[in-house]
This record gives sequence, C-alpha cells and structure tokens, in this order.
Amino acid sequence: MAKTVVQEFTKGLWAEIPPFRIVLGLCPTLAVTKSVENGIGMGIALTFVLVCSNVVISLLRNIIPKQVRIACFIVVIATFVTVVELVMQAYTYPLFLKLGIFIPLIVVNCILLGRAEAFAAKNGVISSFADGLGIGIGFTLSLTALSIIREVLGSGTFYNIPVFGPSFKPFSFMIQAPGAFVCLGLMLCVMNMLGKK
Amino acid sequence: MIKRPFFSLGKPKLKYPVDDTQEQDVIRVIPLPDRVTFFLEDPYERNEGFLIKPGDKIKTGQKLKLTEDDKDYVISSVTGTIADISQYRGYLGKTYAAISIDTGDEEQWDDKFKEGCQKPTLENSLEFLGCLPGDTGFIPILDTHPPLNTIIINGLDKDILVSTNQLIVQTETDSLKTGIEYLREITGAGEIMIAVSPELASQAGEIDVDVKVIEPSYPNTLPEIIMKSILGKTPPADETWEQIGVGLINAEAVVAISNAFTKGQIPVSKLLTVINKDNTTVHVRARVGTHVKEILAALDIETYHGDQLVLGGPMTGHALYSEDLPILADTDAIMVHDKDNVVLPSDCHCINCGECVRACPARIPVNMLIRVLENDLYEEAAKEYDLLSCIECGLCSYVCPARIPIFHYIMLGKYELARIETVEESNA
Amino acid sequence: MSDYTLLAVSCIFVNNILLMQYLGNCPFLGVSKRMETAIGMGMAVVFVLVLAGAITWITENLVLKPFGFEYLRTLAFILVIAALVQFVEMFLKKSIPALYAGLGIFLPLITTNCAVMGVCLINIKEEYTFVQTLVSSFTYAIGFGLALVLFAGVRERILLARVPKPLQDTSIGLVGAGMMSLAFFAFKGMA
Amino acid sequence: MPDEKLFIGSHAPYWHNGSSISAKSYDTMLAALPAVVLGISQYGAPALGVLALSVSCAMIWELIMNVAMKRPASIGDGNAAVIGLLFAMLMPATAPWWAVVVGTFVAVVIGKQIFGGIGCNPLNPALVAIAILMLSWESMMDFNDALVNYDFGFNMIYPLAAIKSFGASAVSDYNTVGLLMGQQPGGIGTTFGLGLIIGGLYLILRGHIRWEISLSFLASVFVTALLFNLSDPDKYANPVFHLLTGYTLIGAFFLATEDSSSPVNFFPMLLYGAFAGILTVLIRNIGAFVDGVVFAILMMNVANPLLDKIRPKAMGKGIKHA
Amino acid sequence: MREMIRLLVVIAVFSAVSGGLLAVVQKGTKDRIEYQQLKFVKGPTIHHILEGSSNDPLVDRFKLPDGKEERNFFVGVFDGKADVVAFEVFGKGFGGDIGVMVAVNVENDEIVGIGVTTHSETPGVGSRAKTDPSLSEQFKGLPIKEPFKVKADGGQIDAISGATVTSRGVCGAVVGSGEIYMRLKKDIIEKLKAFKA
Ligand SMILES: Cc1cc2nc3c(=O)[nH]c(=O)nc-3n(C[C@H](O)[C@H](O)[C@H](O)COP(=O)(O)O)c2cc1C
Ligand SMILES: Cc1cc2nc3c(=O)[nH]c(=O)nc-3n(C[C@H](O)[C@H](O)[C@H](O)COP(=O)(O)O)c2cc1C
Ligand SMILES: Cc1cc2nc3c(=O)[nH]c(=O)nc-3n(C[C@H](O)[C@H](O)[C@H](O)COP(=O)(O)O)c2cc1C
Ligand SMILES: Cc1cc2nc3c(=O)[nH]c(=O)nc-3n(C[C@H](O)[C@H](O)[C@H](O)CO)c2cc1C
Ligand code: SF4
Ligand code: SF4
Ligand code: SF4
Ligand code: SF4
Ligand code: FES
Repeated sequence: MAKTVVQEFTKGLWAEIPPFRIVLGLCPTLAVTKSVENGIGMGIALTFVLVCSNVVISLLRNIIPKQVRIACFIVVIATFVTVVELVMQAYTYPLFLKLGIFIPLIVVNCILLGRAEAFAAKNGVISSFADGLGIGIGFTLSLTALSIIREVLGSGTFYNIPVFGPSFKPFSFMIQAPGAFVCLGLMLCVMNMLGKK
Repeated sequence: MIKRPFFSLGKPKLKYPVDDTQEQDVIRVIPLPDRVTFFLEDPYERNEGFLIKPGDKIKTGQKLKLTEDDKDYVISSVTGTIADISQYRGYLGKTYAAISIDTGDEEQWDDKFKEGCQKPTLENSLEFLGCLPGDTGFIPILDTHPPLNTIIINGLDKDILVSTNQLIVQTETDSLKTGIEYLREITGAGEIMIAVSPELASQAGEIDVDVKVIEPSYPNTLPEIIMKSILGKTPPADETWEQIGVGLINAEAVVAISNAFTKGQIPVSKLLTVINKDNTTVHVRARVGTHVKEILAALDIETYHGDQLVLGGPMTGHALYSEDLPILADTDAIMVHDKDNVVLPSDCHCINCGECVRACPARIPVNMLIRVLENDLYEEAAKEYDLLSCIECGLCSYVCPARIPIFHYIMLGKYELARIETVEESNA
Repeated sequence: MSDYTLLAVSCIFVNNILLMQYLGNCPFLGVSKRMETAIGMGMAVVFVLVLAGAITWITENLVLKPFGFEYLRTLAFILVIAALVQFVEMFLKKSIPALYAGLGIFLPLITTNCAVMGVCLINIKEEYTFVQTLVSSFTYAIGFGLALVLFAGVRERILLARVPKPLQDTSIGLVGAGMMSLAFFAFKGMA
Repeated sequence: MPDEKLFIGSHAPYWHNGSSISAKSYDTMLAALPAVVLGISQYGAPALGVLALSVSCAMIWELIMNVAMKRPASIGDGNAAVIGLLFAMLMPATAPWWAVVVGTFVAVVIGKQIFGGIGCNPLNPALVAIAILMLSWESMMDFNDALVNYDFGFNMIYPLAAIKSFGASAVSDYNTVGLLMGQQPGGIGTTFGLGLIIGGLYLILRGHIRWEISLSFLASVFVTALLFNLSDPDKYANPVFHLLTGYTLIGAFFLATEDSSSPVNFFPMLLYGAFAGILTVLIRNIGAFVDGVVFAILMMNVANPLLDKIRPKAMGKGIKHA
Repeated sequence: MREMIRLLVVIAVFSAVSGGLLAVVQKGTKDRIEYQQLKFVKGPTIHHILEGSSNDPLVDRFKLPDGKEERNFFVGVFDGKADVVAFEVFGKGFGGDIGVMVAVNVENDEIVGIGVTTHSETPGVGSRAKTDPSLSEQFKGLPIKEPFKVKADGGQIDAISGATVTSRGVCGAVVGSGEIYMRLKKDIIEKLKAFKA
C-alpha cells in the first residue's frame, strides 16, 4: 500500500532520521555541530538543496535516460548547491565562512544522491517533496540536537548566549574533533536504545 | 596445585615432582570388580540391531562390537553377563553406547585370538589389538599407506604426576624388548626409538633400540614436543602423524603386544597411577572397565560431594561427575582433587595480559584465539589464529589470570571445526 | 624539499583528512570492519585522489579562473571527478583486471566521498601550485589510508569485544574513531 | 546410576597457577605506593583528597555501568581502582573535585566500559581521561599554573615547560638526584622517580608487566633525546633529563604497559615501546604539548592491533610434507 | 553510437541549463557578495585602522584602475575632512600571501595605520601579525615612502619573535603600498573631493 504524503514526510523525522537511522552524511554532522547556529544553518542549507533536487529530479524522472541518471542527478544537485552557496555568501556571509567547504561538499553528501536514487527517481513530485522536506528537517533536527549538546557543554553557551555562571570552565573537548565522534557515537547509542517506534 | 612463584619471569616451569616415599615397585592389584563398563562410539544413537544384547554371556578376552560394519570394538576384561546397553553422552556431547557386564563366578578365556592368531602379523593386529591397554591409537599406526618408517615408543607420561609408562620401562624391560621385536615384524618400520626420562636412560639402554632422553618437565613430554625434540620436525598442524610416516605408541601398549602374542591372551588389565588429594601417588593394576569407585575403595581414598574426579592428569585429564564410571583402556591415571583446590572458570573477558602467549609451546596467539573462539568464529580461528596448531597442553588455561577456560574453548573449537568439515563433505 | 616534507607531514598526520578535518567518514565507518576491505579502499583512494587533485587543479586554473567561472567550481569538480572515476573504472577493467578485482568495488563509492572532493577544494583554497597539489593529494590520501588501516585493526578487536547491545556497530565505531582522533593529537604542532 | 555424591565437572587443566586479575590489580597499587606516598607527603591533604575521590569515583562509575549494562559487579577485580589511582597520580594536587569526577567518568565509562569492560578497551582508559582533560582545561592541567601556590624550596617550574620555553639552558636549574627524589613539580604520583623505578622493577619481577615494553620505551626515549641533544645542545635537553621528568617513568612502568592496549608478542612489544619513546621526545621537542608521554602512548595504543599481527609462526603451521 | 550521442546530449543540455541558471543567480548576487566579503573579511581591519572616522568607509569607497588591475579605496573622514584612504596590498609571508590594509593621510603622506586582513601563517607564530598589534603599531605615523625593513635586515621594524618571515612580508607589503600610493596619488586626491562632507 502506498504511503500517504504525510507518512512520507514524517518518516524522515523519526523512523528514517539521518544520520542516525540512515547512517549517511556523517562528515557535515561531525564538522559543523560545534555550535547551534552552524548546525541549524547547515541543516537548512541541506534541506533546501534536498527539497529542490528531489522535486526537479522527480519532475524529470521520465526524461532522464537510465544510463546517465547519476550524472544528471549530480548536475541537478550541484546546481542547487551552488545556488545555496551564492545566496549564503550574499546574505549570511559569516555563517558561510564558518561552514567553509562543507557547503560545496553538500554535493557529495550521500543523503542527497541516496534520496534522488532511492526515492525521487521513482515517485511523484508531491511525494518527493514531502520526502525531501521530511528527511531534510529530520537532518536539521539531528544536527540541532547534537550541536546543542556540544555547544552547551563545550562552550558553555547556547546560540552564543552563556548558560552557566562566569566561573564555569567549558568542557571544550566536546567541540574538538574527538569530541565530535564520541558525542555522535553516544547519541547513536541513545537512539538505538529508544528504538524505531 | 603448583603455585605461581612470587617472582615470576617467563614461562611457568612445571617439573614432574619426584616423590621419594612412593613405593615404586609395589603395584596394588585391584580385586575383580562386580561390574565393568565399556564405551563404544555410536554416532548414530541407535538402539537396536546390535550383535550383542543384555543377557548375553561374555568371556574374558571376547571381542565386542555393536554391528558387523562398525570399526570400533572393545575386548571384554571379565567373564559374565551383559547387564545393560545404554546411551552415554561423553565429552563435547559425543555419543557412546555403554555396555555393562556383571562379572560371573569363574573366569573363562575366549579362544578366538589364541586359535587364529599365533603370529604377530598386520591382519591379526588389526583384528584384535584395537584397544590395547595403554594406547588406543594403535590402529592408525597399523593402518597407514604408505607404511610408517619411524616409530617412537613413549616411555614417558603425558601429564604431570603420572608415572605409568615410566614404571613400565623400569619394571618390564624384557617384555618391552619382545614387544619391540613384534612391532617391527608387524609394521615393518625401519626405525624404532624409545623416549625416556634421564633417570631411566641406562635401564632403557638394555633395550636394543635408539634411546632418546627427554627432560621430564611439562610440556616436554607431550607427543608433539617429543617428536620435535627427537626428530627435529613438528607434525604439520592439519595432518596426522601417520601421514608423514611417523607413529607414536606408549610403552605400556608395546608390553601389551608382547604379552598378547607370547601368552595368546590379549591383556585385559591396566596399570594406573592414582593421584591422591595430597598429590601422593600409588600404582594400581585394574581390569579395564573397572569403576573408579571400586579402585578408590580398594585404596581407602575418601571422596566427598564437590570434589573433582579426573581421568588422566591435572593438565589434560577429563573430569567425571560420578564415581560409577569406568576406567578406559587408555586411562593412565586417576586424580582425586579436593574441592578446596578446584579451579572454577570465570566468564571474564581476556585482559590481554599475554601470559598464555608466553606459556604456549606451540606459539599460538592465544589472546586473539580466545577472542574469536568466544565469538564462535571457528573457521577464522583455524585460518588466522592457528587453532589447529594447538598441542593440547592446557598451559594457557593454567596461567590465565582471568581464568578463562581457554583449553575448553580450544577443544570445542576443534570439535566444531571437524563437524563443520564433515557436514560440508557430506553436502559436497 | 623540506617544504614538501612539511606539507606531507601536515597532510598525513597533523591535519589528517579523516580524523582532524572530518572528511570521508562514511567510507571510514563503512569499510573498516575488515582489514582487507580497508586496505583496498585505502589504495583506491590514493589512486583516485592523486588523479582527481591533478585534474581539478587543471580545471580550476586553466578553465574556470581565466574565464571568471569560479562560481561553477562545485558543478565542474563533481562532474570531472565522476567522469574520472568512470574512466578509471573502465580503464582498469580492460587493462589491469587484477587491480580492478582489488579496487573495483571501491571505485563507485569514491565518487561520493567527501574526502576526494574535499581535498580538491582544499587544494584550490590554499592556492597550491601544481606540484604542491600533487603532494598534498597524495599525502592526504596516504593519511586517509593510514587512518583507515589503523582503525580497521582497532575495529576488528572491538567486533570481538563484549560491547553492550545498543552501542554495537556504528555507535561504538564512532567512539573508537573519536579515540583515534584523540590519539592523533600527538602530531599537533609538528608541521 | 549416579548416587547423590556429585563431582565437579569442569574442564582441564585442573590446576591453576593462582594468578588472578584482582591480585594483579592490588599488586599494581602496591607498586604505585612509594610514588603516591611521596606525593601525599609533599602536597598534603589536597593530594590525598584527589586520590581518594578518584579511586572511589572510578569504582562508583564502574558499579553504575555494571548495573546499567546488567552485568555482574566487577569492582572486585580492582581494575577500576587501578584506573582511578593512576588517573589521580597523573593529576596535579590542586585539581578541583569536578575535574576528578568528570575525569574518572571519561576513564571508566568512555574509556573502558562502553567498549565492553575489562580487556576490551582499545586505549589506556586513564590516559584517555588525562588527554581529554588536557584538551579541555589546559591551565588546570598545566603544572606551572596549577601549583603556583606551592613552594617546597626547590625549583617550582615544571621542568618540561622550562626547557620548552628557555631551551636546554634550563636543565642546569635541576639536579639529577633531586629529580630522582621527587624534587620537581608535577602530577601527584609522577615526580618520585626512584619510587616509580622500584615499583616498576617490582612489577617486572612479579611478572605483572611485560618488561620488553618498559625497557624499549625508556631506551628509545634516551636514544631519541640523545640524538636531539647532539644535534643542538643549546635547544634540546639531555636524555637523562628527559628520562626523569614529566610522565616518562610512570609511563614506562604503569601506562604503556596497560595490558589491553599493548602488544603481547616480542617484536611488537619492542616496536611499541620504541615508537612510543620516539614520539614522546618528538612531541616534547617539536610538538605542541609540553609532555609527550600521554599522546605518544595513546597513538601507539591505536597502532597496537596492527603491530601485534607480527608474530612467530605457530608450530606445525604451513609445513607441508610430501 | 546514436544512443551514446543521445546520452551526451542529455547531459550537455542539463549542464547548459544548470550553467545558465547559475549565471543568472551569480549576476543577481554578485554585488552583494562583494560587499559582504568586504564587510566580513576586510571590514574589521578597515574599521580598526580608520577608528574614529565619522563615516562608514565600507560605503564610502571608490575604484581606480592601476595598470590592468582595479583597486578599491576606502575613505576615512576625520574632523569633517575626507583626507584618509585605505587600500589593500599583498606581501609574501611564511605560508602564502599576506593581505595588508594600509591607511594613508593624503595631506602629509603619513601612515595612519596598517592591519593584516588575510593570511595563512602558522597559528600562534605568524598569525600574531594579525592579532598582536605590536607589529602594526610600529608603522603608525611614519612616512609612507620609507623603505621599511625588519631589524634583522638592517631596518627599523622589530619583527615578531619567531616570525621574521611574516614580519618581513608585512614590511614588503607596506613598501609596495607606498609605490602604489605615489603612482595613484593624483587620482586619489581627485576622487576624494567627491567625499568632502
Ligand atoms: C557536565 C556538567 C555538569 C554540571 N553539573 C553541575 C552540577 O552538578 N552542579 C553545579 O553546580 N554545576 C554544574 N555544572 C555547571 C554549572 O551549572 C556552572 O558552573 C554554574 O552555573 C556556575 O556556578 P558555580 O561555579 O557556582 O556552580 C555542570 C556543568 C557541566 C558541563
Ligand atoms: C559532573 C560535574 C561536572 C562539572 N563540570 C564542570 C565543568 O566542566 N566546568 C566547571 O567549571 N565546573 C564544573 N562543575 C562544577 C560546578 O559547576 C561548580 O563549578 C562547582 O560546584 C563549584 O566550584 P567552585 O568551588 O570552583 O566555584 C561540574 C560539576 C559536576 C558535578
Ligand atoms: C612549525 C614552524 C612554523 C613556522 N611558522 C612561521 C610563521 O608563521 N611565520 C614566520 O615568519 N616564520 C615561521 N617559521 C619560521 C621560523 O620561525 C623562523 O625561524 C623565523 O622565521 C626566523 O625568525 P627568528 O629569527 O625570529 O626566529 C616557522 C617555523 C616552524 C618550524
Ligand atoms: C602494571 C599495570 C599497569 C596498569 N596500567 C593501567 C593503566 O595505565 N590504565 C588503566 O586503565 N589500567 C591499567 N592497569 C590495569 C589493567 O589494565 C587491568 O588490570 C587489566 O589488565 C585491563 O586490561 C594496569 C595494570 C597493571 C598490572
Ligand atoms: S593448550 Fe594452550 S598453551 Fe597448550 S598448545 Fe594449545 S593453545 Fe598453546
Ligand atoms: S592469559 Fe588469559 S587474560 Fe591473559 S591474554 Fe591469555 S587469555 Fe587473555
Ligand atoms: S556512498 Fe560513500 S559516502 Fe555515501 S554512505 Fe556510502 S560510503 Fe558513505
Ligand atoms: S567451564 Fe567449560 S567445561 Fe565447565 S561447564 Fe563451562 S564450558 Fe563446560
Ligand atoms: S558525508 Fe563525508 S563521506 Fe559521507
């Protein structure tokens, strides 16, 4: 039985939430979650690209020849990534500087190609839109959660606002590279304990 | 038990303790038991269609077989009536048929061997000498293609505190000589040597074969190490000795061959070392199949609930859960182990201390082996971590501070591997 | 020469692509469960990354820059890399089947590997010369391979350990990677 | 058939040499005692407080994890206590209580328990904790900052920091015997060189640690430091100074030798110790950290599984007879 | 073969459409991006060296052709007089080019201030040229025509310890700025007239 559009949307929020249930797109997850601002920014950027590319690919799915579909998907994705890149430079330059090469790297993020191949190439526009939006928001939520933990413990701030008293010395391990891995690993453990439902 | 010395560098040194007080030449003879039991391998767990059944009269020296096709047989050690044939599940879940015989009043000898087999030939030996007291590994030695060129007679005992074969070399030198002559005739082996401990070297010199002296500290007396120190080569891990033309046989079995052909009667009793709770030893002679209980009773050794009863020595024996189990043709020793000294295994994970690796005479990476075995990865254990090289000395378990039953895992691994191979072969 | 040595040390250890720059983590966690696959992937990355580094440098400096098309960099690079991987795959299949048998299955994975694209972008961002680009691509790839192989060793043992159920597999893998990343702090400041 | 008298049916061997994990752990703590006692006598109550808190916290974390993971309590094996003790020995006496709580949590839970408990840790848990604390609270772990309020009548500048900033000329401010007798600032249990050496020899003789690792580590620190020293005597300190300062001695005997994360075969042990020693001196002389022992050992812990693949051929393996 | 061509055509069309779309976006965002880059990359430095000016130098800027290049000049209004310009020059550092913003008073040809904008020097060593004012402060008030050199080279500037190469690069950049300034002085004064407040 085909899933409803709502189901396509909600699955990305829990049952298939990346990067926990679909373990893809780890690099940006690890790299940008030092602060909540970066995490949300990255999530929104990726969601935009994902929704747009899902819609376009779904629209064009019948024109794209099978043999070159990956190349076509890549072109579509790269186009939207570049759009995001330009727009971010124009309007949120400091964020763009912080996210660095991880914005252009959205182009190789496995989530995008994965959704294009596994979903948009086979489903209608509305479902693909819902799928992209759901997965994108799920990804954004994950990054936000992870970045809250890392920023609060590692910098002692939340969205750059101090949350502890002035005598608190932040546990800056959390915002360094090893902390990123450990924190994501432990979060994955928590997600495993919570189960799929 | 032998405690770890306070300062300990390097490998454990397990000397064979020499006990001066033991009466070396006194061998206590255990009276004829009321009942004996034999085990015959029965992988099919059958119940009927056997050649023998309860109520059959059996003579001493009679050959007992389950069916005509079976290779495995035993020689009855008493005259009497079969009381029961039941299933018995042994080590690693192997299945056996246990045949119990109630001893009759008068001893009668079966004549089949005497009539047909005066000459020490290959056929006769194959037919009757499959379960000689002292060594059940005689058939593989005979049944090889091409025939063996080297036979090593083991005048030493595999395990610590056991001195059965040593006593044989000491006391039955003449029979040993005759036995070797017969052995030569039967197998046609060009080279026969005997391995003995230094104290017995001069005595063994009277025998007309090459004498090789082995330092009697554990695990030097294990077959593989004997072979390595005598021949300078080790058996390949995945082949049998016989495949490379070498055979090993215990001194007691050689004496048994001699007695069989000289007297026309297959020997039915076994020399044993009994190790008491305080590690003192006594030598006894008992009919094969005698229950352990009777032997202990004859020696006035008391046992209690929770003690350990081991067939064999402290390093390689098998524990029995009941006294009502028999000694077998290849049981060299019985060890009674006080419950206060029982070593209980733990289910702790390996802490990677490396003691086992240092102790292992076969240079096996035991620390990794135990990890894969715990995860049931038997094929990987054999391929990557040298499971098949293990010479079954038990030293790894002996030294393990985590008290992991490593040796048990290894035996289980070998057994499972063999089973997997059988299944694959039958599928192929 | 010592400049290049310093660059190499920096790329292999100090700024290790996986453990310090967070690039290429999906294959890092994906193929590190067994030593053989880790070695295969490591070699494939070395192979492709050097070629990709060279070809993207050429694309940038001979095509994009002179015509002021820098904003098309992302699009151009990904297409060039994808085409390169395709080409390498076809070439290996035909000419060196033995190598293809070893690396073949890893090649498609590489197209969408952040490490490859990431290093190409870093080369441009750092404005490396062509030779520096070759050195940096090669040594970043070596660093990738080194981390992958070391991690495979650690992971093989973790797989045999009694890891609690919810932590098994990727979860403990990530924590292990964190521990490795911690250990790589040893090289901080050396280049 | 069987009567009610039952015998214990375990597997061979029926003898055991009597060693056990707990004996090993308590011996390790005994071996650490001389260095710990000197630390307490120097720094007084704060040092005792850190030690006591650390050991007890480590055991509590272990117990909590046992319960959480539904496993039998394992604090009896003494491993958690050893981890707590070694962690405290590496800390400055002034460490605040919360740092000890966080540190022991990292060591026992992140460093060991989540990998499956004793024997499963890929890295030395105590060092993982110290490393993470070093990255997080630099000035707390900096002995010059931390011990600024102490004055024992000897030079109170952390020796390794001194040579890092002032070059080898700083060496002359310390005398060798003084360093050996603990007349230097440092971790609670890391300064008393002689005590650590005695403890180390005890552990070696008792067979609890693998001497190959300790020896090759010390030898390689010596040789590498000597080479640096010869190349530029003004800049790089002499090898003996490197041996007696920082975490070198505790590293050689108590940290590098941690069982689970170090090799067991002969050559790998030598390589492991040698590389750890080289890396230690490299970090001290040209790296970012004042003392290199922590990260050098952690790095070699990571390489351990690979190194330990170098091993002798097993008996009978690969021999083919015609 | 025909199939092949068809596939290539599809990809070509995709790429072309994508390129076209991106060209449009790029055109639309170009000016903003330029401003943002100025604001976030050079802005802090400019504001720092032109501290106390009554205008926004990022808004009050003009361009002048210099040979093939175009240079940006930022105007500083002090005491109601627009007589200070700042512009960026580059010197060779330890890890690559160092961007140095130099502000000159056109009345007396004296340096008002300098500051490092971009660099790739070693963190903690060469990077102090940007963060630690001890180097840049030395240039304040000196005539721009002077041949600045570090003391190691027989000049007047104290190098940052451990970062002679970086310091030398900064000096070189300032010397270069003098040359540019002298070359374009006439045009600059001309342009400045437009900003007289
Ligand atoms: C992991 C973690 C746990 C904390 N737990 C506590 C706590 O149990 N009690 C506490 O007072 N502060 C805790 N804090 C931080 C304090 O909230 C913070 O230091 C406080 O606001 C500053 O005032 P204080 O120094 O007087 O506590 C914790 C911080 C972290 C990172
Ligand atoms: C688990 C735990 C973690 C803590 N982590 C931190 C920390 O990371 N940084 C910090 O400054 N204080 C930390 N604290 C300490 C408290 O926040 C608070 O600073 C302390 O109660 C008072 O310290 P003070 O005496 O130095 O003011 C922690 C406390 C606990 C219980
Ligand atoms: C790791 C490393 C990083 C360095 N980074 C810089 C740098 O960023 N800027 C610089 O001018 N020199 C740098 N140098 C070069 C040395 O500091 C060099 O000795 C210095 O330029 C000479 O100046 P001095 O005489 O003040 O030491 C670096 C050297 C090393 C080994
Ligand atoms: C000499 C010695 C040193 C040890 N060093 C450490 C150590 O540095 N860190 C640690 O967590 N445990 C250490 N342990 C505890 C040891 O790892 C534990 O008993 C098991 O062997 C764990 O694998 C040490 C034990 C011994 C005997
Ligand atoms: S039993 Fe253990 S010590 Fe003995 S050979 Fe086998 S693995 Fe090695
Ligand atoms: S002796 Fe036991 S604990 Fe030690 S390495 Fe061997 S198996 Fe592991
Ligand atoms: S395609 Fe590559 S990057 Fe994506 S999940 Fe697989 S391995 Fe990771
Ligand atoms: S310890 Fe070994 S022999 Fe004993 S019950 Fe367990 S598996 Fe069987
Ligand atoms: S996101 Fe970087 S490799 Fe997958």
